[in-house]
Amino acid sequence: MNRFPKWVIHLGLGIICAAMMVPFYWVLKTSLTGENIFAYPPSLVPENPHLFYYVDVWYSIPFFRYLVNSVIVSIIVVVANVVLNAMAGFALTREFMGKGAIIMLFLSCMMIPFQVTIIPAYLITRDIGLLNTHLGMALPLCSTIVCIFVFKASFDAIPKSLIDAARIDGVPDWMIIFRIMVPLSQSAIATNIILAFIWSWNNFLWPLVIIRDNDMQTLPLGLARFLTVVEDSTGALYAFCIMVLVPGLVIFLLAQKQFIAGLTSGAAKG
Amino acid sequence: MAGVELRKVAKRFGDIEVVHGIDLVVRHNEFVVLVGPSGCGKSTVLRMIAGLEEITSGEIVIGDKVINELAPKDRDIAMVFQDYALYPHLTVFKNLSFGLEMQKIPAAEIRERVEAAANILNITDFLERKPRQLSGGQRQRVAMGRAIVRRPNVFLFDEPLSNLDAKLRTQMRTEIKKLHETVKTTVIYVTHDQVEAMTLAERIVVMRDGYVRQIGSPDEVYNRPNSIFVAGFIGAPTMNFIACRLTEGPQGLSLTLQDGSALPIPAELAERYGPQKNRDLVLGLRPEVFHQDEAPVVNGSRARIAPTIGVVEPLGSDTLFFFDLAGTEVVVRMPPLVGLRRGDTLPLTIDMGKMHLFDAATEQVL
Amino acid sequence: MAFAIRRKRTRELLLIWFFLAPSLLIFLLYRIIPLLWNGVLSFEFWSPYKPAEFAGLYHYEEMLLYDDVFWQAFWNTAIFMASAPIGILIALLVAILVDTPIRGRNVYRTIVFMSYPVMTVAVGIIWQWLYNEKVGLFNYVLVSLGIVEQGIPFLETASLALPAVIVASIWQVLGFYMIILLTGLQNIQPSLYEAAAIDGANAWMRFRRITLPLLRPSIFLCFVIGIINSFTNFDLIYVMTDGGPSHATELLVTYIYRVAFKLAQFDYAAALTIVNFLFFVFLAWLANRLAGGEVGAVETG
Amino acid sequence: MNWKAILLNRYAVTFGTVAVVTLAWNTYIAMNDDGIIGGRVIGPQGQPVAGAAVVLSERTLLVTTPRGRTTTDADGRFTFTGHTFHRIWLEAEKPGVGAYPQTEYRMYFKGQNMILDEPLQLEPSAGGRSGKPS
Repeated sequence: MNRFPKWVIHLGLGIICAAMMVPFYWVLKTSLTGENIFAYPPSLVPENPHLFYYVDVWYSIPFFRYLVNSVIVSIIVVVANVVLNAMAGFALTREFMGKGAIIMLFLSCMMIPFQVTIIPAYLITRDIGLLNTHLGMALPLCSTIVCIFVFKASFDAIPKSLIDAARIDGVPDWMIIFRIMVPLSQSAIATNIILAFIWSWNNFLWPLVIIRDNDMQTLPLGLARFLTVVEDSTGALYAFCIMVLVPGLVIFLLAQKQFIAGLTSGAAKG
Repeated sequence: MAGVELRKVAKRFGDIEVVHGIDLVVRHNEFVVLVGPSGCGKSTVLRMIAGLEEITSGEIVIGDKVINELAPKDRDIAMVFQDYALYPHLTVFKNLSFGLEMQKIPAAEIRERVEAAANILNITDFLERKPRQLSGGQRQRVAMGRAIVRRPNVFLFDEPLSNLDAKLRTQMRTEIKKLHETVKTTVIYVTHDQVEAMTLAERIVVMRDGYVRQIGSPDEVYNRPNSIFVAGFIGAPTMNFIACRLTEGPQGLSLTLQDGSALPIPAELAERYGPQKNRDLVLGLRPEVFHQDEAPVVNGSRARIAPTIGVVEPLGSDTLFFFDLAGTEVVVRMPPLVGLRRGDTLPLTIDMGKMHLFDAATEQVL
Repeated sequence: MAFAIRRKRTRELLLIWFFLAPSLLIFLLYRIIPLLWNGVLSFEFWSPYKPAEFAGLYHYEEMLLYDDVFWQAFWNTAIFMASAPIGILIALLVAILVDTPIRGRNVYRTIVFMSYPVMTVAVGIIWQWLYNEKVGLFNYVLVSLGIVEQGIPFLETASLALPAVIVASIWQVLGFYMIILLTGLQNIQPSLYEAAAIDGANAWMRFRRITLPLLRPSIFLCFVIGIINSFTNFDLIYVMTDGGPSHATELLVTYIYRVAFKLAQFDYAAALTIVNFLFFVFLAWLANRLAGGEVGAVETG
Repeated sequence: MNWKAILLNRYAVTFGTVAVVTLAWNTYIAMNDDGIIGGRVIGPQGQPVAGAAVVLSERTLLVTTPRGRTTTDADGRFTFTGHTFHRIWLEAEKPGVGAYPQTEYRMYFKGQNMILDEPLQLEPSAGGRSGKPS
């Protein structure tokens, strides 16, 4: 529909992409710069680039500990998400009394932003003794309504005759789930894995509320705390930023297709 | 060695009974086609035989066992689905071997059986492909292959050709017939297409609204339909139905149409239809019992009419002419006639010996 | 036999509820009970150390009549929301450009989208550095071009802090808007454009009469996301300004956090939360209304 | 799916590379983390200085703490062993000859073995205490 010449489009997109990339570049540059980073004027390319800020971050805070915490929480969240959402999604493909009510309940839960529930959620978590634990951090994220509907849609799309064929082939009912349903829902599973990973990896407010113990901090908490503790080492702070961003970005770039598919299907669901 | 027997088999979904106590005996190695309009319960019957639907009442016997409570896999059946139901995530080979693996059959034997089936169906070249890389006809073959490898006693086909285009459908029809001759087993085949039923079946079961309306060989069902429904359902173009009354005149019995014109009844049928005098009847005439005036009529007496042609549909080998006969639109099948068009007069002879006469109230044949 | 069928059905029902139970439990525990609890809490005097006492509308009165910070946070949240159209407009432009069949559009798409999955805390830190008074990129550019004499302390100036944070927020969510709009664009049948071209519509007419109306659900969806975003943009504010200077960037959500977890006034924070929630529901309802029920009205199928 | 396809899968490649690099890096660390720091101290004219005191301090983001002290041998050589730091300051001094100011040396991991190519050159002026970033 556009009649713009190609170079105009390329120029426009080039400018926008540059604007989108500049912050990333600026941080990367700062994290590598050897000279005094408060020197004026700031240079556009890193001078005397070195990696020592990364080494500083690694040793000056328990980076590895934070990384492990983040990874543990993310693994709990991802596994729980896939299993629980698939189960709930499967249940919603069946007919039963109160199905409509359950769906309404799920949809209205989507209307309750997590931020709104944070105080009682904190009190509840305290009462069941999960403050300062990985499970406590992971639990609220363990099932997500959007992904339940992604699974439901995916299961609904499997032709009923395929299940019949499997029954004639002699597959026991419980194995139909693993032999037929799961392999055919791979994209829903991938979507769920990626969304759950990004959500839990980036989660900040909830851990901030329930984690007091230094040993239990996750990377975003560590990052935010690093900001306040270490005033004079900007280079290390930005090295920290890069170290935190890389895993998320790598996962995103690897699984871009499923990620975007998941977001749009989730978004289309409200 | 296994026939299938249905004894008073019924199915209800909640309060609605969709199959009403059907009795049917399918002999060993017989090819039986269940045919009927959609919603007549034919697929439900098939799925009950397969064990995919619970049987509400009655019994189904395969061989000499009542299999009501058996799981599908223990019934010694195989089924080909309308949409093929191939596992999209498995290769053709795996699709074929899946059921055998479930039965814990040794790998060597699985390979042998799959290759044998692939040979019969000419799909050896596609064994490593995924279903989505196949054409419709190839998928159809794989679906049949999956049934063949199981070496079942009974094959169940659920409208297997309805997703194919017309040409392929004809071709696959022939292949299914050949297959039945190669792999001798009992076959129960469901379709809504009467042509498929006529060409494939040794016996046809015509169903409607959850009841069996007629069971018989294709010849019987076509030439001796027991009701207006069966007569109208089998055969294309469909049989012409004309409301009439049986009256006795000076020349003997004749059928008086609504416009007062009369068609004579052949002498040899007079005795059979005699008792029906002065009742509302329906005359059934197949399109091919009309002949051009000069054409020889082999048996029975003739009736002559000379209608004005309405719509003309040339089919190549034949031409269909539509015209009005006593207020009813009638179609006749003729050899291609040159030069006749809308508005022309077409003098016809009706071979009244091949007529069907039905009771207008009960719609049963007389 | 009927007995056997019924038993099978019972087993299936049990399985269904067993499958639903964990998810339901989580939502009950972390969505529904908290919401109700908040409602109760907001009418009480309560702290972790004292037994609860009925307070009536005390907290609401306090908030609506006397709490200037609440009103500031409220208006900041509203401004944050009102900024959504800017991002959507840019995203629409990008989406249209990316939707053209040019080489490398997938690369462009990826780059524009890349800011979305990035950790918001890191986004805050990155932008804080860009806004730095002395060596931030913005001030460097401004000074080099001679627009200003000296670097501007964006995040320390009351009037500039909120816009500065909003820019960072738009930067992060832009790619998400773009993907939604792009999906919307790609769902428009090309034959519609061809039909319009045959009818003699020029490019602009086609955009106005076909693209925009058909894109309306996607655009409204972006608005809804923008609204949700302005309610949930805690991480960014917390890192960049912590609500400062003097509450210039305080949002309702940061204020709730501060009142609850810094000042330990859980009861008052609960009242804030309820007001926040009602505001949110009202806006969601409004957006749904304006969109003619096309957004958020999720089919149950 | 066959093995080749699994091996060439982009996830497998990415995570495999990360695993291999991590393993290689840790192996390298294990082989080079004896905490040996060696170097020479020379005088203003470039001559080896014997008996100069060399002080090693640990530097963190916040503080600097002296951690070791040694003297050079006849060739002006000195060696520290068993250090467990990744960011150190070295200073050297010999009364009468001069001082080498506190200078930062950085390593890629704690206890990395490091043989200094550049000798520490003492300057006659009484050394300043400010460390200069390297």
